[in-house]
Amino acid sequence: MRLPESGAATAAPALEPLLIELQREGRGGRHVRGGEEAMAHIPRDVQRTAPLRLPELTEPQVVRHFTHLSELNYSVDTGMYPLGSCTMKYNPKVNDRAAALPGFAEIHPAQPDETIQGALELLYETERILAKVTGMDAVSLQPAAGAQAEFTAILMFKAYHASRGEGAQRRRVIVPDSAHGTNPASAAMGGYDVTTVKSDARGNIDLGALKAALGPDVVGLMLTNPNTLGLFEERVRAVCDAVHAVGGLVYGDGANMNALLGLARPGDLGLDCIHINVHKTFSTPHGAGGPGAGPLCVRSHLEPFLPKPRILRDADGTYFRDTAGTDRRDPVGLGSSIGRVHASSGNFGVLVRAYTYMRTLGEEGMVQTSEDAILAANYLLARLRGRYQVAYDRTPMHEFVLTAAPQKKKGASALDIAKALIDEGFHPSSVYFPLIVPEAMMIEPTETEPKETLDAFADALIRIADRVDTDAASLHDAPRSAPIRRLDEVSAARKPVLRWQRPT
Amino acid sequence: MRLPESGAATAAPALEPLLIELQREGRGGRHVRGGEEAMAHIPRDVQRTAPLRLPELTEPQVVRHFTHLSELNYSVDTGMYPLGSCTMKYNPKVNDRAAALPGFAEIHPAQPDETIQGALELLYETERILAKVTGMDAVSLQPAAGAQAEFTAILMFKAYHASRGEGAQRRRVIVPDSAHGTNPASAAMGGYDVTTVKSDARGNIDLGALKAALGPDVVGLMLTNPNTLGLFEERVRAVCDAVHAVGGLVYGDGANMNALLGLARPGDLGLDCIHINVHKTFSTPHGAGGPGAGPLCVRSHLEPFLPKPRILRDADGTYFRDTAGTDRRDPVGLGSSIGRVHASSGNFGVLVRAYTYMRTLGEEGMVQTSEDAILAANYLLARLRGRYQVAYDRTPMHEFVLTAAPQKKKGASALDIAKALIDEGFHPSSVYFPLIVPEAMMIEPTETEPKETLDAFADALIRIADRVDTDAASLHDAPRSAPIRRLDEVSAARKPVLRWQRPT
Amino acid sequence: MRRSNSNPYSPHTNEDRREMLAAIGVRSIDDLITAIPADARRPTLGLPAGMSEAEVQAHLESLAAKNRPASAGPFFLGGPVQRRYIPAAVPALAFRGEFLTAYTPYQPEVSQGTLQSVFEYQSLMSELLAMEIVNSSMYEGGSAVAEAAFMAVRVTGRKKVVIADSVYFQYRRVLRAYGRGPDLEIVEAAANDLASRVDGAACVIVQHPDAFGGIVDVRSLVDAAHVAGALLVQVTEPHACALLEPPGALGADIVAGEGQPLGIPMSYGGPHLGILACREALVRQMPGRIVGETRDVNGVRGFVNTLQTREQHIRREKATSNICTNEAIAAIVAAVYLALLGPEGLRSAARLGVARAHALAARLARIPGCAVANEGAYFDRFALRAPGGGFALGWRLLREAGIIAGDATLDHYPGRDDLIVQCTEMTTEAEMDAFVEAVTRIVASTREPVAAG
Amino acid sequence: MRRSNSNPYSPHTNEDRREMLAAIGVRSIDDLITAIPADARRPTLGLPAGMSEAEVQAHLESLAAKNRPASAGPFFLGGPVQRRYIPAAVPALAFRGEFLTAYTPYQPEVSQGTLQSVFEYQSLMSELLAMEIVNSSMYEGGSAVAEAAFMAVRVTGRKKVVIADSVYFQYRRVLRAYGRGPDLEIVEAAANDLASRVDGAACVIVQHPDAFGGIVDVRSLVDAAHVAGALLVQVTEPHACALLEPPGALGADIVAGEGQPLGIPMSYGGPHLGILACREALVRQMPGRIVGETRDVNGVRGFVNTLQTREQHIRREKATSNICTNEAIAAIVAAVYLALLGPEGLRSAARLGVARAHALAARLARIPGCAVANEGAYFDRFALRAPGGGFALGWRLLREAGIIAGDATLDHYPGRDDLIVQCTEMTTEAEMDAFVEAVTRIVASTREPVAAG
Ligand SMILES: Cc1ncc(COP(=O)(O)O)c(C=O)c1O
Ligand SMILES: Cc1ncc(COP(=O)(O)O)c(C=O)c1O
Repeated sequence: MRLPESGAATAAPALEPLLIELQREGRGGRHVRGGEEAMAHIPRDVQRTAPLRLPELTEPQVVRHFTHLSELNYSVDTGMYPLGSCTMKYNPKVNDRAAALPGFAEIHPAQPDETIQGALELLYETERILAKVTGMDAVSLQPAAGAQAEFTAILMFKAYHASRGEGAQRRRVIVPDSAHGTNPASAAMGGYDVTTVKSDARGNIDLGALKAALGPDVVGLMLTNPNTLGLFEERVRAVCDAVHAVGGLVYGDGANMNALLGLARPGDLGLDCIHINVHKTFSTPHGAGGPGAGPLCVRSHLEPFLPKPRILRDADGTYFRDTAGTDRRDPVGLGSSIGRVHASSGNFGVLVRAYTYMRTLGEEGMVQTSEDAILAANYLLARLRGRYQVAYDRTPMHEFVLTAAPQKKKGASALDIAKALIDEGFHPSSVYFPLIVPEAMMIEPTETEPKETLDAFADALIRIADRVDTDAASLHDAPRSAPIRRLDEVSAARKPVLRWQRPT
Repeated sequence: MRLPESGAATAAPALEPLLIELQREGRGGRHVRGGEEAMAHIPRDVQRTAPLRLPELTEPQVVRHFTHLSELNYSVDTGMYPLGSCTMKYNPKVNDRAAALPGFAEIHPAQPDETIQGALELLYETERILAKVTGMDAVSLQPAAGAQAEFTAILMFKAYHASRGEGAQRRRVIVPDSAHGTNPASAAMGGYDVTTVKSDARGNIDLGALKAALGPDVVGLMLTNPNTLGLFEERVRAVCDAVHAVGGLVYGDGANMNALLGLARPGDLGLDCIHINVHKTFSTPHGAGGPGAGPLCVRSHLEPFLPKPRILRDADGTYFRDTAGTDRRDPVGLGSSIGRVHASSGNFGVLVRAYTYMRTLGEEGMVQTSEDAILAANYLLARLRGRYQVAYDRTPMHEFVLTAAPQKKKGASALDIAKALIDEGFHPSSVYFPLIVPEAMMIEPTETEPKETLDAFADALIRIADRVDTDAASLHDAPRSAPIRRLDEVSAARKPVLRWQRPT
Repeated sequence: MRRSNSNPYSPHTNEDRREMLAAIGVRSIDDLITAIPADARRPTLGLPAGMSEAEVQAHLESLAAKNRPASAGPFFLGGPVQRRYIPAAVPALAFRGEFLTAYTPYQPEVSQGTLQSVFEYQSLMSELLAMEIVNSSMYEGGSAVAEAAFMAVRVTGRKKVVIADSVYFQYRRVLRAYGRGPDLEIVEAAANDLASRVDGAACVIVQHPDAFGGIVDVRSLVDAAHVAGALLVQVTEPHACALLEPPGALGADIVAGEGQPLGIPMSYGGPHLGILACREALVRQMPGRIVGETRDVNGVRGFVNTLQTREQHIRREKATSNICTNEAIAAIVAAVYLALLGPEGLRSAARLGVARAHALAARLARIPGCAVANEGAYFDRFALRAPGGGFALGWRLLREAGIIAGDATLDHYPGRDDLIVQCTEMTTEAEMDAFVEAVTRIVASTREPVAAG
Repeated sequence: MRRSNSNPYSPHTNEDRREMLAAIGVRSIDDLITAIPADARRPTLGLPAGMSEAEVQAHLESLAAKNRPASAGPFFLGGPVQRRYIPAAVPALAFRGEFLTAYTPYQPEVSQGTLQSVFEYQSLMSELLAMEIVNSSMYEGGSAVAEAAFMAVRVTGRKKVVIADSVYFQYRRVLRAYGRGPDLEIVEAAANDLASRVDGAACVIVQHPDAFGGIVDVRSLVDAAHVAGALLVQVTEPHACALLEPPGALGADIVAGEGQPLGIPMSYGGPHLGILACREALVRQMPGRIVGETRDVNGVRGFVNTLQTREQHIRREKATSNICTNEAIAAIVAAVYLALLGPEGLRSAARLGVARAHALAARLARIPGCAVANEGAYFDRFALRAPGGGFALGWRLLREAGIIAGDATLDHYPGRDDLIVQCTEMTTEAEMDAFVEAVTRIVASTREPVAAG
């Protein structure tokens, strides 16, 4: 419980002082001390002359400061997070404890293979499970997040086409208009042009428009299935066939895999590869924005281009990195591999959590996870359909998208509704995404919310809809129950203050 | 950040539902599973037939429930705790981490000595440090708290007097009227009568009254120094001499040792023994009420009566329990020892924390601790003296006692002022203790609060004093900013509801 | 020049200190401690110098490394202190700073987290024990048993306490020490002789399951006690209560025991959790804190410490006990543990201990010369009788196989030389294999001379 | 009959499921997934059955036990990933559930904890690096370097990137892979040849202290780069910046590096913390999230994600990067770490590494045939040259003495066979003694044949 008692003077009324407002010169703890003799070994002319004005605080002050700050956060540990596309499911504590074991937390990526057999076995098994879940043949655990997996795949597509002498010819990546922003951004980082294809009335890719966009210059298609409307691509195979017909490849954005565990394998649907956001599907904590991990699962024709090092298993059951993580066997070239996208082997600590979770679930648990995720979304939609307009009204998978366009006409935007949800005790849903839905409200309850919580959330949204009908303006100053009111984002961007200002 | 969204129906308006209000039959996690075959080994007629109606919840629900509850608490980690007599100093995190090391947390009290040499060494060293700090000769770490140490000492006094053939003769324990409630309660548990001696005008024991109370039937005196007024007993040696003169013993209540570290040793002042509240003086967390540890430090004439097992060091540097914790060498009798007051060797996990803290401080750090504790109390008193009446106005040690009697006349009691402090962002001070001060407000800032926090606290109390002068009644409905308003303690005691009521 | 603080948690700069001394109106700290006799002032303690956190952490790690934790090899100790599985969420929740660093909830408006959690502990434990009243904790099992006896003494006005010798030896020792206070007459007897000793007793104290894991007929003892006007105090264990008829259903008046198995680390015996429960009629004699439900001025449900007129801070020498600081955080740990496991999880943990104990016992009994010494049925531990005696066997198991075997009864039962072997859900097949293999080998080598003679 | 959930975190009872299906108006889940091609529906994955938490914990512990953690013996690896002391308060605070399980702070009203903490990270890092702008984190050092190069390419419109071969090999590898996207021309050269290769370059990338711990003259490279219209990207390490003139003072335009040493566990290389900083003028080309200060409608200070028009969710293919999920919690860890250590603590940690590296180097250099291979001054690591080569020496140190010695340069510098030995405040005297003793023994045995011939 937080009461503002620090006694520190703040530059402005504030929820909590800044560290520099709490510090005092001459204060400080004693976490590490010594080494005075070191300075004799550092040439005078390279020694620091710039002042090192880090705040000087005691541990008690630091503990209170960050404890206070933490209590200002909404989190999975404190409430439901209906964020569409984010799969904010519960993050099991045992996963965190496993990752913190000294045998995992205190090992260095450059250690010899024989000193990290347990880590290599865990990574190897993680790859195998992911391959089975996605129906792919090979996996790289290097990408630190979904977006990096997308970029990695784009680089692999480039290498693939180049290996077939079509490198120069293929310049365009096709992206549906419902795609997440990282898709076109990743394609652009790959040096490619982006062609956007519109969606049809049922929320699928417009197959006609796709075919029209296809040609010999196409690198491939970036497909999210279920897509960001929460809808399963009804002609997914036809879509993949069309792309393959022109020699293109199909990238799977796996952000929505939480709908498909044990229900469908992207590999069976014609995709050439797919990434997994383990920080969504496999329950690793979002960490207030990160870290995540974005394993990239590919079919065999793309395997030669995967990042190095790969993790392999010897006949005798020992595990090793095909380049010992150091490319010793091949110090300069990397064969057909695109190389490395991560200085180490990826976000190991996140993968330990995901592996723990996957072993906890097992096959049946995976199936139930997606079944319950779909069940929860469809139940919520059933409860809300009467009071909100559904963007594309067909059976969704694990999430669905409403449009607040009708409410907007009455004077309350999706943003107003989002802020009103805070006063109802809930984190807002995703809003204004996907871009193709005006006043979009994207809702993903996940499988870990009890029915009574789903009902409370539905009741809240319905109360808000009623308020919009009777007094839409009353939403404009929501939230009122949060620690702080709406913030001035415009001047934040116009006159950016990006670090604390010292009283000089 | 807590928003009440669980969706659970509560029997009454509530800050947080009860576990039974959150549960649903058929729910539950999978932390431990199996063993079905066991029931075949348990005779039918002794198997449980009574329903086992524990709530059925998922881990996510449990996590949110207790996270919400935790955020309703005030704590050292969230703010200053000016509780007199409680020494609510900062609890260093490294102490907790040390106690959680598997080498400490996963050892069993019945393990053979050779498998716990590190633990025995830590306990042995802890005893030695405490002996040096208190100026005593021997220590028992068995008592789980100060009160148990008091009772242990009373039992030892009994054994001591019996060993001198005076067991039957000595029936009375003398306790100053300023003493903490545990002192007379401990004496009574020892089967003794309690004689209360009043304090004099300077807040010392009234020496005349003491002498009048002394006699051949006296077991001893229980002395708190500095006493609960925060005042050092000015004639401590004369007091001890008087008790010794009639063959009595002087027990030291060491709750206030935070004032004496490196500044004075009770053993040098004439006391025969003293307990330490390590959960006060040596920074171990109070744990919302416990655990603590109450090491008992004694002079050599009391050593033979200390609880068993003792921890000893062999010539070869190995450590052992003189009875291997099992009295193997002496299975029935215990010599002159009073036996055990704890099934194991005391609150080891608490002692690990205290040892870590004492080694962190070292000799200089101990001295500075008490110096700063005394400095903080005297500074606060200097800031408040003008606006509040001081009970016994002489230089206090680490804490001081105000009386709100003047404010009471104006219509605001010490309790009202305490509750008003909550609205100012502070935990209240101790109130109505010691009993000899009307409307007592007992304030102990400890050494870990920054000056600016001490100033903010003084400012708050002064603002409250001003409010009392202008509008005392306005304090009656304080607190208003806490999670909940004043509670009806009378009906809680009249119609006790001591466990949840199941909807049957 | 800045002098860094020798207490690293002290926030004061030298300037702060100067300002504060000036405000007080003294020149130095010494002016504030003149009440201390001059010749006793500022003694040299002879302590080592302070350390940085990095240094002290390394030092503590080196001490911890000199201990052999249960996880380091086969482990069969148990009894009042048990190696149990602790779900990851237990420490993650119960040891949050807001719980761990809070004081006793004397100010309920800023302590609802503690108060509701402890209220839930009382409620959960009351369900498990089938007892009406549970207090908010005692120090540990031993003092809980002693305080239970004191309760009975106050209720009956009698000073005789009859206790079964199958109650944990440590508990009987604590009872004896506590008994020295009010000069209690303490009678130890075999469980089946208790009935004959009950005349004039304040209470009969029996443990079920007992120190050897044995199943005890509590009901008939309840009757015998009540006929004699004595109370029945049952010592028990929380996991056992999930599978065995609970004390309340057996007719116990008071229940005492150790709550450590409910998610609390063994930590060489403490801090643990003293469980104390009783029938509604005895609540005013209950020692320790009790949390009750109430409402605030707006009718909002809240919780407070209640029935405080039993306690030392109000009643002083007339209080029901001197206990003040208790084991509140351990009660919160137990509440989180029980909430996580639920009925099925708790039963499973209990069942796994029982199943493994019986599986292991069966394998050991097949070793020539070895036998289970329990007369009747047993729960999740048993007494192993082996050639050469349990004490010697335990000694060799450690030296020769690195196995921490059970507790040697010789230590507490002169003339009886068995090993008490405890199993829980943490006992693995590999541990049991190692144990059986080692006992087989050692017993064989012990028997040779016999065969020779 | 109750069927317990195969996903233990699922709250639904069968009755819940029935009610929900009924409300939806379907009979079963299968009615909700008809869009999936029938022949692809419900495949068998071939995964093992689920486990209880106790089982999975035991399984993970068994895997962890197959690794050799740094704490288990002498350890001298380092470079981008370092064994550093982590104060106990760091995980206790940064991993509180409210931080760890929060989402990206897109809703500032309920995310002030995250936003202020990240703002403080930006501020602390800006002080340490003496750079005006620090973003809220990149994935790790390698991609931070690559994104720095991309920034320079966007700023200058040039596609040539010159990088010193004394930059960590892994970083150069990541840059090469990233460079395949925009088809960058990447030129690797020795630090002292860089100036001659700068023509037409978007940036010069240099590391100080470099992969061998070497002190590099950054200032002159800044001048050379600026003369050629190129930007200077400095790769550096946070602890070094406490003692060495920081990048901002040396004139660097962009700074990239690894923040793991700031309280983040090594965890086999991730998750870590990519540091990316730049001069104010370049802020609109900065990738990733940036937190800024603002006010709410009542004038209360608050924080928000700002300058978002740089980001993919707004600008899509025109964004400065595709990064979305970043390493926010690692930034919060670093903020807590820096707040705890303060200037004196950070300097001490850095100094201890330097002091021990030089003490160890001096002792090793006394061993016949051994030498420090660094030409100039070095910081807290150095290149050890030994008879028989560093690779073979490292191999034998592990096999024969259980020592995890430094990184073998042979792996990244064909023809150069040294060991890069890193020291930090965690390096103990005992480790150094063991290292010197083992090297002495091994080198002696290596030299014998030589002596013989
Ligand atoms: C549909 C979709 N694609 C891609 C991403 C990017 O993944 P990450 O944030 O792990 O880089 C996300 C997550 O925000 C997403 O929702
Ligand atoms: C003066 C005094 N004596 C004795 C005690 C009792 O100590 P404990 O609570 O550790 O049993 C206390 C603590 O409340 C106290 O303040």
